[in-house]
Amino acid sequence: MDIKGILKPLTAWKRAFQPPHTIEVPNKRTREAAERYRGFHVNDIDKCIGCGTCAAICENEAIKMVKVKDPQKGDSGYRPRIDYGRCCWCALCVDVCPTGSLEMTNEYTWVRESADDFVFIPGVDKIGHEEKKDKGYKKHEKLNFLNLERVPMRELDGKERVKSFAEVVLGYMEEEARKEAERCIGCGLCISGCPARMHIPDYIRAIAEGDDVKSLNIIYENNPMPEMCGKVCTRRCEFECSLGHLGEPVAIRWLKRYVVEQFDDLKKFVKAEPQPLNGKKVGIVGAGPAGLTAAYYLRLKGYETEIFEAAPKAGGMTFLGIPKYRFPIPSLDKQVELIESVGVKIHYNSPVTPDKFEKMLKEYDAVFIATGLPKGMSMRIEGEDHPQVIYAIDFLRKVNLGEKVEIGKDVVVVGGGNVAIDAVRVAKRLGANSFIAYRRRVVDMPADEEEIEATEHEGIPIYTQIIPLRVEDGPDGKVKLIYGKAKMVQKEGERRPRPVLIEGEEYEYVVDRIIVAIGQQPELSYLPEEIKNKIEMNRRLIKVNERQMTSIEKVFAGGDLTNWTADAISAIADGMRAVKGIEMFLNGELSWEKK
Amino acid sequence: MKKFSKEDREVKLFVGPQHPGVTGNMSFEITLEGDILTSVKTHVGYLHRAFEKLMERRLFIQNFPLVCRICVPESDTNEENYARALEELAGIEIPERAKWIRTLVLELSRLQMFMRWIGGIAGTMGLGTAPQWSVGDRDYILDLFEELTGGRIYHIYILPGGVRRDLPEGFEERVLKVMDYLEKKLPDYDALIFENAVFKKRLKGIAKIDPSWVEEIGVTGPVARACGFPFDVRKEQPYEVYDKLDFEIITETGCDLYAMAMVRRREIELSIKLIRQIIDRMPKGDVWTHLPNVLYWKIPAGETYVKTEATRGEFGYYVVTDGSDKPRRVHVRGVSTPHAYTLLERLVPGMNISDFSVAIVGLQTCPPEIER
Amino acid sequence: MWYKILYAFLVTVGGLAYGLLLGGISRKITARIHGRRGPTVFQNFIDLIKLLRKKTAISHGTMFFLAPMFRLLGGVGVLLLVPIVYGSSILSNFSFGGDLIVVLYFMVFGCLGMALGAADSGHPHSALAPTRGLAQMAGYELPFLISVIGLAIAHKTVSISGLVAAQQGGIFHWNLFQYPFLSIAGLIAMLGMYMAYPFSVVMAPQEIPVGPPTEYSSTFLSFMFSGRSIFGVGKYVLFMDLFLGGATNLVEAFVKTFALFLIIVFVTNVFPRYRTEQAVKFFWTYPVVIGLIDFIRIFIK
Amino acid sequence: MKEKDYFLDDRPKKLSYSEVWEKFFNWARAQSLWVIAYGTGCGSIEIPPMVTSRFDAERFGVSTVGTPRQADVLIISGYLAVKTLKRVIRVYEQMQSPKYVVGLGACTVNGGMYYDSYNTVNLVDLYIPIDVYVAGCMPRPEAILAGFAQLMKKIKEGRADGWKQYIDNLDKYRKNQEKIIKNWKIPNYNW
Amino acid sequence: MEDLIKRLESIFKIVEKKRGKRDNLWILEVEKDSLHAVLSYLKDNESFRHLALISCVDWIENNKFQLSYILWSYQKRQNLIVKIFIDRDKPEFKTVLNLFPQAEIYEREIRELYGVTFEGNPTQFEDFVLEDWEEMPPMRRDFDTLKYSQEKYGDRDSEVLKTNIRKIISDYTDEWRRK
Repeated sequence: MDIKGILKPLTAWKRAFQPPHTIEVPNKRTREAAERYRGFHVNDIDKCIGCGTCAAICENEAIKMVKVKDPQKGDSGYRPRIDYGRCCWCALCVDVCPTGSLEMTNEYTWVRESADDFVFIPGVDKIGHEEKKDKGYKKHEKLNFLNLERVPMRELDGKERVKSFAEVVLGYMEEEARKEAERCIGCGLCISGCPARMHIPDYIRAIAEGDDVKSLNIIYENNPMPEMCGKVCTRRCEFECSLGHLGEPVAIRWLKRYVVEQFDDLKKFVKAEPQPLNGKKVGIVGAGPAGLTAAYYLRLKGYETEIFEAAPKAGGMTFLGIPKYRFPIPSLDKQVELIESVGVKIHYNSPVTPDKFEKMLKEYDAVFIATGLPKGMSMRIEGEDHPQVIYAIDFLRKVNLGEKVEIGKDVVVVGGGNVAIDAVRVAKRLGANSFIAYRRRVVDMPADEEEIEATEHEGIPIYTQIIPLRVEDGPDGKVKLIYGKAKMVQKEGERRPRPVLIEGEEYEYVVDRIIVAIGQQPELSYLPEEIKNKIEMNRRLIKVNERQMTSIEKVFAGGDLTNWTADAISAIADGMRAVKGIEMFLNGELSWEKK
Repeated sequence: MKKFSKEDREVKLFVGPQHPGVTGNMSFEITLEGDILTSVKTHVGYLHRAFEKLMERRLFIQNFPLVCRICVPESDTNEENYARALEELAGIEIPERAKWIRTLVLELSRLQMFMRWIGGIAGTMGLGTAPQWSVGDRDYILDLFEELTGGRIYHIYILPGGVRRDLPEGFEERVLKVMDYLEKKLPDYDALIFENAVFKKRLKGIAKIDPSWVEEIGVTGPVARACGFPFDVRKEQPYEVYDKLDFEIITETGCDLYAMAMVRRREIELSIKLIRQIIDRMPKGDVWTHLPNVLYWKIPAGETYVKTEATRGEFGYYVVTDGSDKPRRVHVRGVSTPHAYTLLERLVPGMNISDFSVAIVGLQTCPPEIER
Repeated sequence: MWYKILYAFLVTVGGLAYGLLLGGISRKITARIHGRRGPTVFQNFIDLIKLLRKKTAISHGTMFFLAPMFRLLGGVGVLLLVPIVYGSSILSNFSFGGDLIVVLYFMVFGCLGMALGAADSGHPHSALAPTRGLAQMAGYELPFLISVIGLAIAHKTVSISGLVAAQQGGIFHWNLFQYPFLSIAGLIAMLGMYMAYPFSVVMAPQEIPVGPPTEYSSTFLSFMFSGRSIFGVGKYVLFMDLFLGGATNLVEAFVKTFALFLIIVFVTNVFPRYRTEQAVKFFWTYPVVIGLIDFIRIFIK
Repeated sequence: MKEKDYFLDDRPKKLSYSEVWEKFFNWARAQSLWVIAYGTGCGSIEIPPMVTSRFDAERFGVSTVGTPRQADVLIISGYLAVKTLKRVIRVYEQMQSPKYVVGLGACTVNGGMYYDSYNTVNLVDLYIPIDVYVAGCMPRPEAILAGFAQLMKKIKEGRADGWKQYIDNLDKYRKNQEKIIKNWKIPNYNW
Repeated sequence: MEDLIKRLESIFKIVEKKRGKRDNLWILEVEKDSLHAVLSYLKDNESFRHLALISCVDWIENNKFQLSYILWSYQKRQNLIVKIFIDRDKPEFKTVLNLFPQAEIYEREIRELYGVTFEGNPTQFEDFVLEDWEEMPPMRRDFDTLKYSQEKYGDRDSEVLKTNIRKIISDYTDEWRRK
């Protein structure tokens, strides 16, 4: 008999004299779960952008996006509604949230008597779990299902750049592009940023999957000048990118550029099959982005399109205004070639005169004017008509047309927009010690941050809070720019502080050239007097409706001529809208009477 | 006088699915002659959730909340297996520290499962104190899990590319504290359970396995090791960092339930030892490598079979991919499938009905993994 | 003696309350061994009240309904026949000359009723339990009978009051010290009688769901429940009278029965259960052999 | 011979008690909840911790019993496979009134993560009435205890009448059940 | 291991051999008629005595079922996946029960979930996990489990839960679609 085995178990009685380790929940105390516990969701409703990534990763379809406010740019207005009859507390949604707004508390008790109660919108509905926001499962910077770091773009070194007009940005290699495209979560918020509503997530997905041709064709669905966009677009899509909230946005522009750069001969790969001509004719004035877009898509739809362009090349401001180190000529030619290949007729060196315009109105079923803003704005100060004061737009045009431009040693560029920076960088490349003088602070500059950075790399100083007062003759054939200092005054109800001149102080720059880059204005001299008087203007631009119709019958307008953003992608968007408008007009769905 | 035929003497009886002595929901159709069993038929399907079907229609990353529920009490083994299969197919290397943390989690998971099992086997024989102690003490391990992973039972902690979070501050000390506590408790368990005269009497000589069945049927884990077969996936085919740890395979030669119990009893000590080693040798560094975008993650076509040593034996995942973003087929090798069917059918004839549920718990059949 | 009936009623109610209380205390002590707090000591009362007003929507044979009554009757019978306080006119109950034999009969009666009811309930598991219960009864009855008959022969009486009277006069006159081996055999048999672990295979929820009362619920279960409590108290009193020298007042009775109760609790929490044949084998070897030592000694004397 | 199904043939009548007695018994019912030890899904993994020493549900009179006849509470711990549903209904109907059902976890509310599985039921309340739901996957033992506290409150207030609804709307429930369970005959290997 | 494959190739026709992505895994495809001989050879002569799993994969686009037999050799410490393809329209095969007793249950599972019958397996038509199943075998690729579930078990919220934010955004931004 196993005496030991019978007696030993009796030692278990010693446990009876030790205190019990029962946790007396819930009657005597409450027990808080661990700091990392995956409890109920909380959502910072203002931080959330409604990108729907949480709904996409939820394997249980527990998350439904519901509308809580009107959509805005970069915010769908939708917020996740969580069904706790589905949720499995895996917290994948927390880890994937691109803004970090969706989190979990460490609250775990939720008892209800009805099964319908287990649905709520975190952050909107109050169920009592919201107060303990500080503890629970939170996003961790180390683990992120999203790749927040952009693949860096290779660029020419600053010192190398200024020696020539070689392209500064080198473009992605294939591997880099795939890796960058991989990052996109496909939420589609970027579409709200893009004026042309390009199918951004789709073509990025195609790149990630290695299908460049598919990607190219998706791009060509609503942008006939992708390489231009890929190089010089103001990329408003990237500002809406949901990855940009915690990290760097997807390099949408560079990816588009990568795709188009893969193909030397676009005609082979772009599936552009124009429909047979339907007998309607559309005349277009100006072969800028808007004009080319309209011409291309109208031709694809079977309309005969003809463009009249004053310059020897198509491209408008993208040809004449953008420096070649940003957008080389061959890239432009490639795209124009494709546009011409579908049957668009472009008459180069044929500026439109009032007579010709009247003829066009008779000859064509519709006329689209997209002549842009070819004239520089004046500073409206004394001595501005000095011969050594030139407008940036004229300066750039001359450089791009290959004319010899004498600018001397020292050049000041007045202004803070992209044009100003283009001008100052071109001047630098022409061998001048150029610099920028701007009325406000650097942060207020409307130019792209990237461009401003580039000036730093290239050793171009930016002087700020400078208000030009007058221009005078200087010594040794130079010219003097007299200016005053400004102080920034924030006024009630204004978005940003405005510069106010500090009276009494006057300084001067003595330079060879003063380049004025404070804005542009349209040139409408080709319009007949009658039309010019009749056409409705919106300050200095032509007023159009959402179908790009002007107040003159049969005349549509678009591009910089009609919109204030004055960038290429908006022009393309105008072109696209005009296509739709013209098509509807020619089909009789739209008429000026009904307008 | 009328002679009773065999059929007349036999009684058909059913055990489960709702049966306090059986772990999980499965039912057995048993035939009795008096108190002696003559045959058994196992029925499962009460927990069938069609995991393998559901996984085929979810993204790779979305499968993780599913896989951890395949074997409910031991979720980490599933996660690790599936993650390792995907890493193998996609060619992902994970950081060294992540491997160590995974091993730590796996060992903690084995430890808690063994603790639960002690309660199971003793509770089946009516020793109510044992489950009260062991499940209560197991809860301290669950607390550790909660702190580390954010969940008590379903951790979803091991993902392809590493583990989800690094150890919280001071976690190592707390693990060691719990290990000290458990080590201090082990003699009490021995006195109450493993050296208990009644316990020994009930288990010795019951469910005697013929060692030749082990390879023939595909028996693995403690059941095989109780027959003197030194088979342990951790040694045979080391995964994560088991090749860097010092340990010996535990075997017993009794071939009966008591030998199985003693293997598991010694595995507890081994697990504690391994956890101490892991804490001791764990390197510093990253715990996570970036995956490709999980929402669109595609894995090239291929197939693989990976396995780990779960508490019950060889837990395998057969994963087939076809180059899309969802698995083509995931087939889970439930460890106890041969135990619950082929082995049990061979063991049962001649067994007393009172020993039946003890034998089921002793073989550690786990229905969720059999039927998925 | 109509007032005796009133007293008997009071004793029954008191016995029930005491039995339920002991059950509650047992649960509390068990909980402490488990390392937890446990329910209140009055938990069993609440359970009983709840069971009383549960609806029953099952019908079975007559025996099924009668079995709890048998059980209750057996319990009440034992309690009412055994003198609780020696010498008290009220609390010596219906004790009479040959009551030991009747008590032994009542003890079996309760179990048999149980077995009948369980067999009638038609549930295969509860049908399995009586075979085990009866087998185990056969197991523990042998040492118990050896012990009781040994005492009866030693003291030459078959009256419990007589046995108690014979043990009066100091602690060393108790049968526990007079005939220690008989007492040990009797107490081991008591473990079996109370179905304490390791002899609990009759009520093995893990091996066969629950055992005899599988099909019982609500009021029937509450009768069974109270029957068991009263039966338990009756048996404590009986063993107190047999081995611990009875009691001369109520306090002494409480203390002694509580001590017996503690023995049960002490053993029951730390052992798993034996199989039926192991239990029977155990009863027929160790307690029988131990009991026989004193039995032979009595004969030789 | 046609098998006699006692529940179906003799439909239980409604109980009627006087108010005071009802309150007293409700109090007793709330304090003594016997749970049938039937883990239908993965939620049963948290029931052992709940009834053992760390959380000790017996403090509230919650204890487990092995047979449906004696049980008051049925815990639907998570998903219900079709095969289990059949047994659960059987168990529920074997339980004696008054009886209560606690639904644990997301699966009982709206299918949980198995919402698209061909073998699990999505809405448990179509088949048996559920008194208290506890959210979680799985609910921690503390949450389950909170669920029991809520159930006790409900019983004490006399609102826990899921079993009465089941009797009143038996036809509705039966119709839903029959939509899924084609063969009511339970196979011979279990009841 | 290469030697083993060579020996096998000298006896049987190996349709395709492939090394797994780790060292101790080989994947062999053999012709379905020679499977039993291969398994028997591997079991008796090459110590592959542990059958870990029998699995089935539905290649619906090729109209084939793939049967995989996963073997393990304790001596060689090698995993071997032997696979065959059978016709999807005629899902029949012969059992390996005579070689591996536990194959019974794996084959029963495949029979139930894929509808592949195994000649010679006596218990294959018993229920494994399903009861009263009337549809097509559920693990086949053309069985739509979501549709089945919604039709049979319902849904508390019948709206389509996944919302396409991209569509919302383009609806909102498509100015020229506005009337």
